[in-house]
Amino acid sequence: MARTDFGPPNYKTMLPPIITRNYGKWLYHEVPQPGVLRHVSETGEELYSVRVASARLVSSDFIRDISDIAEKYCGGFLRFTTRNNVEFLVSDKAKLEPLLKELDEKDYLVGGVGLSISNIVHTQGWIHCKSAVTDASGLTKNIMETMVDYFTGKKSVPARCRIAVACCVNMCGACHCSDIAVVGIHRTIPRINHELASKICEIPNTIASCPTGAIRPNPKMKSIEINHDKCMMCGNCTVVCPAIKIMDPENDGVSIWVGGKVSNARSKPMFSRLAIPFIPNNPPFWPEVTDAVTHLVETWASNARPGERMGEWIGRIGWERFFAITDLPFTDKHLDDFTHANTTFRSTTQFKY
Amino acid sequence: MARTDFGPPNYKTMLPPIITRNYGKWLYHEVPQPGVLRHVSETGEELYSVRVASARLVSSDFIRDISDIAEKYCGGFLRFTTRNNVEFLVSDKAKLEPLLKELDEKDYLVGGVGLSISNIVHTQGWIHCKSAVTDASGLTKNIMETMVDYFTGKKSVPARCRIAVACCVNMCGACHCSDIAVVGIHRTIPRINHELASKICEIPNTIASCPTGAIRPNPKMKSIEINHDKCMMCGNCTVVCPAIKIMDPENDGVSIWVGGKVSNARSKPMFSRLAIPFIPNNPPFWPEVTDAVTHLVETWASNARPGERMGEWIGRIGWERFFAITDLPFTDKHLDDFTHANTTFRSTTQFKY
Amino acid sequence: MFMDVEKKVAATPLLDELEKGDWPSFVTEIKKAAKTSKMAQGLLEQVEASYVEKIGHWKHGGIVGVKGYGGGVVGRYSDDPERFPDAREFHTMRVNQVPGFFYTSEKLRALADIWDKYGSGLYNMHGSTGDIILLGTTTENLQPCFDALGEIDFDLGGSGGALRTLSCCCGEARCEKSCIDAMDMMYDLTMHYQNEMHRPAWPYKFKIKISGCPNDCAAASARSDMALIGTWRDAIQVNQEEVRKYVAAGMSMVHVCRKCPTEALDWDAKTETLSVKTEDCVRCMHCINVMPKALHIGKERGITIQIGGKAPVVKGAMIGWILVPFMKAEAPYTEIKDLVEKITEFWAENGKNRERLGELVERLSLATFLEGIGLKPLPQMVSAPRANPYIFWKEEEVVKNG
Amino acid sequence: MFMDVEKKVAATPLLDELEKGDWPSFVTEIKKAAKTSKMAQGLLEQVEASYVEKIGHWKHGGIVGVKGYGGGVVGRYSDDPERFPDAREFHTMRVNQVPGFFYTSEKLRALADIWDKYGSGLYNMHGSTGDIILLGTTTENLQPCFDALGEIDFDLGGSGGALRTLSCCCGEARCEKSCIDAMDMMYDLTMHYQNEMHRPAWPYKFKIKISGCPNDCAAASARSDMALIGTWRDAIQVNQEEVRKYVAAGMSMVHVCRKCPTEALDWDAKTETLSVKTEDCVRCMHCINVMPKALHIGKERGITIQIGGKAPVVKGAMIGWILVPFMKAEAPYTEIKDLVEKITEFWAENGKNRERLGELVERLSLATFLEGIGLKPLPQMVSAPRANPYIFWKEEEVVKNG
Ligand code: SRM
Ligand code: SRM
Ligand code: SRM
Ligand code: SRM
Ligand code: SF4
Ligand code: SF4
Ligand code: SF4
Ligand code: SF4
Ligand code: SF4
Ligand code: SF4
Ligand code: SF4
Ligand code: SF4
Repeated sequence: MARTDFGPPNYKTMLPPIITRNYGKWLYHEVPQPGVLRHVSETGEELYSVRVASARLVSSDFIRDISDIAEKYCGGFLRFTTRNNVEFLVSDKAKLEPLLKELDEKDYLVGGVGLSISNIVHTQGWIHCKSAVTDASGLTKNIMETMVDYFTGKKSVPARCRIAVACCVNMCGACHCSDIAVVGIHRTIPRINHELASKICEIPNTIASCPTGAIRPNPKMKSIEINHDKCMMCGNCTVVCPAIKIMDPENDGVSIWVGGKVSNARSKPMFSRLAIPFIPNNPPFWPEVTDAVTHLVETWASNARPGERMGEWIGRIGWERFFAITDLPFTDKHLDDFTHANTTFRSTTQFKY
Repeated sequence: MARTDFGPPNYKTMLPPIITRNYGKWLYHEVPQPGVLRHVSETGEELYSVRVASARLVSSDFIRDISDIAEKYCGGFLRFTTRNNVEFLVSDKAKLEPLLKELDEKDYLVGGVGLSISNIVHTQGWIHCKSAVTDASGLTKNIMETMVDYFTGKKSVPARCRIAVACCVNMCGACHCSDIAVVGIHRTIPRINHELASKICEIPNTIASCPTGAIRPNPKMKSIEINHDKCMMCGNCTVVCPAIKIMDPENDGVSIWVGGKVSNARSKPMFSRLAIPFIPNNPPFWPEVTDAVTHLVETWASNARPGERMGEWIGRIGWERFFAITDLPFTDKHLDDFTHANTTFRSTTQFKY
Repeated sequence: MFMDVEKKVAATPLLDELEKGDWPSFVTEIKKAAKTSKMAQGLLEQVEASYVEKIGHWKHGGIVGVKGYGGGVVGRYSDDPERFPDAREFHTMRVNQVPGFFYTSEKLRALADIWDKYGSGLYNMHGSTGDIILLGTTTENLQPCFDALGEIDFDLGGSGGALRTLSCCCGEARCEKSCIDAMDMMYDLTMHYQNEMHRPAWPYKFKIKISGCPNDCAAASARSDMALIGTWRDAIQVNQEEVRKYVAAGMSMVHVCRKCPTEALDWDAKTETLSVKTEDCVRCMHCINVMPKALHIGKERGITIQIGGKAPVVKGAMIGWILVPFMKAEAPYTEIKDLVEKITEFWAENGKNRERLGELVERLSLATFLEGIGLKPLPQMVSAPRANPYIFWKEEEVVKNG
Repeated sequence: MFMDVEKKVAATPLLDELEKGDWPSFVTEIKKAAKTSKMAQGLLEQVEASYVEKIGHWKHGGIVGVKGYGGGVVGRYSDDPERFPDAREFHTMRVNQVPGFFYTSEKLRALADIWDKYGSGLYNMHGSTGDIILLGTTTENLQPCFDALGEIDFDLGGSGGALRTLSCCCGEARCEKSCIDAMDMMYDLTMHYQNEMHRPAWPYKFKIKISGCPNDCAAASARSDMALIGTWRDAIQVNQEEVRKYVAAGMSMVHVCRKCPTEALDWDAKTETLSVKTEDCVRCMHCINVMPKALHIGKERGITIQIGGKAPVVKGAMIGWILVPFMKAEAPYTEIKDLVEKITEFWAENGKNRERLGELVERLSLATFLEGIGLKPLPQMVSAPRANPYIFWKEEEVVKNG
């Protein structure tokens, strides 16, 4: 029987010698040019990391191509980042320029370091997920296309801006703490195939799966029914009962959320909050989405103070000002009605007109 | 049949002429000396208000005595404040000193103005409420006895400090937004007189009255029973069913809450939060309570910045530091477990050791 | 008669301790009343017992009241009438206070004479809601006492599932910061809603409180289902001369400006001028509070309306949140009254028994409530938009599908 | 064979649009794979259909997997196999990535060779949890593919009600800010918990992520039931010389200091020295971030442990909160493992089906949870104590009474 439980390759065998030598000894770093990091060790050695964009969804050809490059300039050593970029690890400074040259020739985009807009953390979408309300890869490609200059450093931003895309409210990308999050949502309640349900639906489980108690039995049809007023279109029931379908091309689409962050730098981590409740799916370009994201980035970039992330900027000026400056409509959808809703109500006379 | 629905006396007939003349024309005020306010009008006229302490629970003798004084120095005009102090309204500056002299002779306490600790907003207690877990008047008398110098201005404070006392969690004094709140609480679940309950308890109503669903029917006894683990000792059920008693002299007592405020000045209004979960009832002096309040006031007064109220001070230094400086034990009781509990959890790595 | 009463006074060693000290003593007050009032005596004895036994001795009253009213009186009976015969019945009458708590000595004396005749001679000046609490009388004395009070123009306040007695700060009568005529507003609304106050017809209590400015000296936002708070819409009035005087007198403008919650304040040390960015000012009052001679509220005045404030029972305390950012507020306050009616109607229709307005809105959602009373959502109503993706969509908002 | 495949490629006009532009194109990647992989082709065709119809075409897979494992594979089937025969089966294998995402070209090539043989030749580098996602293979290829992967030391990660694949930032390997050996910690824990990862036995998924410092480059606190974040306990190391250089270079110390969340930073312009009040520093990283050459993390290092982080489903998203303010963290990380065991045992015992740790704690109360795992309450665990008066008291805490 095959080998099991042996775990991943030992990272120690995957590190370039310069890192092995300076492991835990790094003193500081600089960003000599966009997309390039220079880490200096207490031993005096220096490591250059060159970050390039990736589609995340890649082919064996891509894997082999970056391997070729790594072998040519980095002794075969490279890494990926937590935002799915590739980093070439250059220990021989002499090889830095040639590497950058080849990357440029091969149309790799170098950037995403420091004050820039890096790659989008995204999810499966229509590529592979049964729950996908939209396509994460397509949205990511289109949005980053408009952000290329912010990635490469041609255009600058006041602080990091982390963009995430999730194809449903499960938020596999963990959008819930991103500066800008694009999330696929449903707007219609699930439809039940009573015929099928009467055969296969485990009614008690299905009823239990609903967080809002919107599902009740329909004895006549030996099936269930959903109370529209209570259904928050979370799709949870569809995971439990195959006779329930929620996909609805005409009404499904995406929502846009802003102001979240994960880091503890300066301010505490924050949740992303609703900016735009709904934009229809409009493949292949999703122009309304890319326009909205561009608008948000530009408004933030031109109004925030240096070092102020989206949520910190909004925190300083206030949400009422945010909606005014961005000229986004504030609707009933923006009013929280979930568990901790009343902690979001404005319990003070302090506000801006 | 008697006159009805005629409402309170018209305030216009209750105002001293100087106020009628300068109504809505006041320009600014000063505090020439502790307990005295000097309001200056755009007409140039000035009104002196002299604030004196009151027990709030007063007799006809008291009413007549302050009336005598008002007639002697204020043309018979006086008012009460929203914190139950009395204010003598002096329009003739010449009468200010003599008034203060007489008040002093009659042992009235002049103060409570500006940066001071004013009267305690309190409730009925054993004097008149069926729900009283402690005595509000007694606690108020004892606490203010230790605060007299802060009231009269002999000792100064960095900012206003609003103290409130409520004899049960109904919090009639609206303690929930006070710098320091003393609140009567139960620590044992209600006891049921099954005998009586079987006769008079409207079981469905009683069950419905419990916010935590801790009450279930006890068919055998035609009565109800209470699930200890679910009961939060709110006493709500005792209002609905007379067969349920929650009073428990040995275990009832008071809790102390800090850091609330109502005003929108500088910071937003804040809730008072738990500092000391329990102190036994110890009449007539409640020494443990007065010591605790004194300790809180002194610690705040000696650590806060000028203009910083209790909650603003704690907000700046952090609750972990507050418990360290005050040397108060932090217990499981301090951890929120009510509806919005998880909004109080520390979702950041930022904290002080 | 006097002597006769004296004799009967039982010993109250514990309470006697509380006659000592500088702070005015409620015990002394009760004793003063007890000199001529059996009921006050009875109270003294029962409270002494409570101090000894650490337990109250009141039980809930049956419904008592006066003709034509459904409230205004809180019934109280001793739980041990044999032991405390004089406290057997001890009802309180909630008498609607004068707006702003202003009185003439004459009025107060007249009140005292009536209360000595029909009651214990004990008062709360005032109750937490604002009423004059006449503390302790018998069922039979309620009506004659009420009739006598009527003679001197004192009516009852609210209790039960009714509009409760309003209260307000002294407002324009004695405060330079008042943006509204708080006392007149309270008086006008009180007169307008006499029926709602005296005949409980709502799911639970409904409280309205009025403060002249965001300092909220009536603690309205924490204690009322509907708080009317004075505010303004234009610029703070600045007298630079007076500002300089404060600085000259040693006030640190750095500290003053640092406390502005929105960095709207800036002090230019060179030109010695204080600038206030009006569009950033959230009218917190701080700068006006510390420099009353130099800074003054704006000229275009009105109110901010907060709803939902309440104590903890039973879903947790709430601080009122903004329903209307700004509304003009001049007599006869028609716009305010229309809103009160819309809100109370919605609440009366949808509220469960003993459900306060704030709890109702929390249960049904703010969006539903706004739709119900016909107001549109504004970012000023919330501190932040939703963070969860569970948006409700109505059928009419989407394309119909099979 | 190659030609043969080519011919079959159906037209994909919509997707073709996404080959244009500067940003790397996933479509181009799929097409590259499609040159030699029927499955990749099938995917291309099905996704084109999704673009046209605005709807996905996958249905939930039955349980598929490899011998001896309960997870690591996500089963996927086309919902229209007739139309998309080559996408009929399209399971993904979650392959445990190398800690820190470091690879040699050799390793990657070996991986590619195997995946070209057994799968679509498509990958996610990497999945959101951290795995290498091998995107698309058939049920029959799962086992041989797994066996082949074993030959080059690649094991599967987690899925289902199990410990999920860990992930971490590059830590000490490539970062001066790392307070811990994040990669070693991930590797050690991963090896230690192989069984928990490969054989789902818990109510739901359990995620552990590790970041070397509070910048949290692994986004651990937002995405893991248990986040291990490097921190320190002593003073920030300051090199005043380097600070002056930053100032000389034009950095505004006023702005730097203003952004310190606790006013722990102070710049004395006269003496040109930066002071850090250690007792007030909450280690937010800000000052270190902006002056990496001058400021350095403290020397007494360890971790802060946050629990409860998760996405919205279904009780709402949570950001992990502090369970352990500070814990030393040296190999073999025994203290951490003990805690993981205590927590997962408590959760396995008390958690409902599909209830994440954070939701469990919310349901049972933090106090109950702490008692269950034997930790005592600390003010560092909360941002503020309770504001409601509904304190629970245990029978043993009070005097027994009738
Ligand atoms: C390479 C990477 C870690 C890894 O193991 O892969 C990384 C590496 C570094 N991060 Fe990061 N961060 C990386 C993801 C993150 C994430 C996670 C994410 O984006 O999903 C965060 C949290 C994001 C958030 O807060 O929402 C993150 C928040 C930070 C911060 C705090 C940013 C802030 O101001 O809030 C710093 C400090 C700074 O920027 O000065 C930081 C600083 C750094 C430094 C400068 C640390 C150092 O001294 O080396 C590293 C240089 C990279 C750079 O400048 O972009 N890193 N960093 C990740 C690169 C992702 C990418 O390709 O863009
Ligand atoms: C007389 C009274 C109103 C009334 O109609 O009765 C009143 C009157 C004034 N208040 Fe007040 N406040 C009065 C209760 C309140 C309350 C309500 C309460 O305490 O229950 C509050 C809200 C308390 C809270 O925030 O928890 C209150 C919060 C303020 C504030 C904001 C304080 C702060 O810094 O947060 C100011 C501004 C200031 O102090 O400079 C203020 C300022 C004032 C000024 C200075 C306004 C003025 O220009 O005249 C008045 C002078 C009185 C003084 O200095 O004490 N008044 N003031 C109340 C006196 C109560 C007492 O006997 O002590
Ligand atoms: C007399 C007074 C306390 C005082 O000593 O001043 C009082 C006394 C009682 N309150 Fe109150 N409340 C009084 C002001 C308040 C306030 C403050 C306010 O109105 O500004 C509050 C907090 C604000 C609020 O309404 O939320 C208050 C919140 C409560 C509550 C909790 C309501 C809630 O929704 O949280 C109850 C419980 C209930 O209604 O069953 C309550 C119930 C009661 C009862 C009726 C309890 C009972 O059933 O016996 C008390 C009658 C005592 C008695 O025998 O007179 N009382 N009560 C106050 C009324 C005097 C007046 O009319 O001026
Ligand atoms: C592949 C991946 C997205 C990606 O493109 O990278 C993914 C894909 C799925 N996630 Fe996820 N999740 C992935 C990382 C995450 C993350 C991020 C993380 O782990 O750091 C989250 C947010 C953090 C968290 O766990 O809360 C995440 C939160 C969810 C949830 C919501 C869980 C919750 O408690 O809120 C679900 C719903 C569920 O579990 O039923 C979910 C369910 C799913 C399912 C299994 C839905 C389903 O039943 O089909 C998706 C399978 C898609 C497929 O066919 O492969 N996935 N999922 C990620 C795993 C790759 C990997 O192993 O590296
Ligand atoms: S976000 Fe939703 S649709 Fe997208 S991969 Fe995760 S579960 Fe699937
Ligand atoms: S979609 Fe969600 S809310 Fe609606 S019925 Fe299904 S589980 Fe319930
Ligand atoms: S706080 Fe409680 S006990 Fe005190 S008066 Fe109000 S209801 Fe009665
Ligand atoms: S005291 Fe409160 S929680 Fe306990 S049973 Fe009665 S109503 Fe329920
Ligand atoms: S609330 Fe404002 S207007 Fe009313 S008394 Fe207080 S400061 Fe003056
Ligand atoms: S009123 Fe408050 S917000 Fe407005 S300028 Fe003054 S301090 Fe700033
Ligand atoms: S989390 Fe900290 S240690 Fe890890 S990479 Fe980011 S900055 Fe460096
Ligand atoms: S690390 Fe953050 S909290 Fe500590 S001194 Fe620097 S800026 Fe201040």
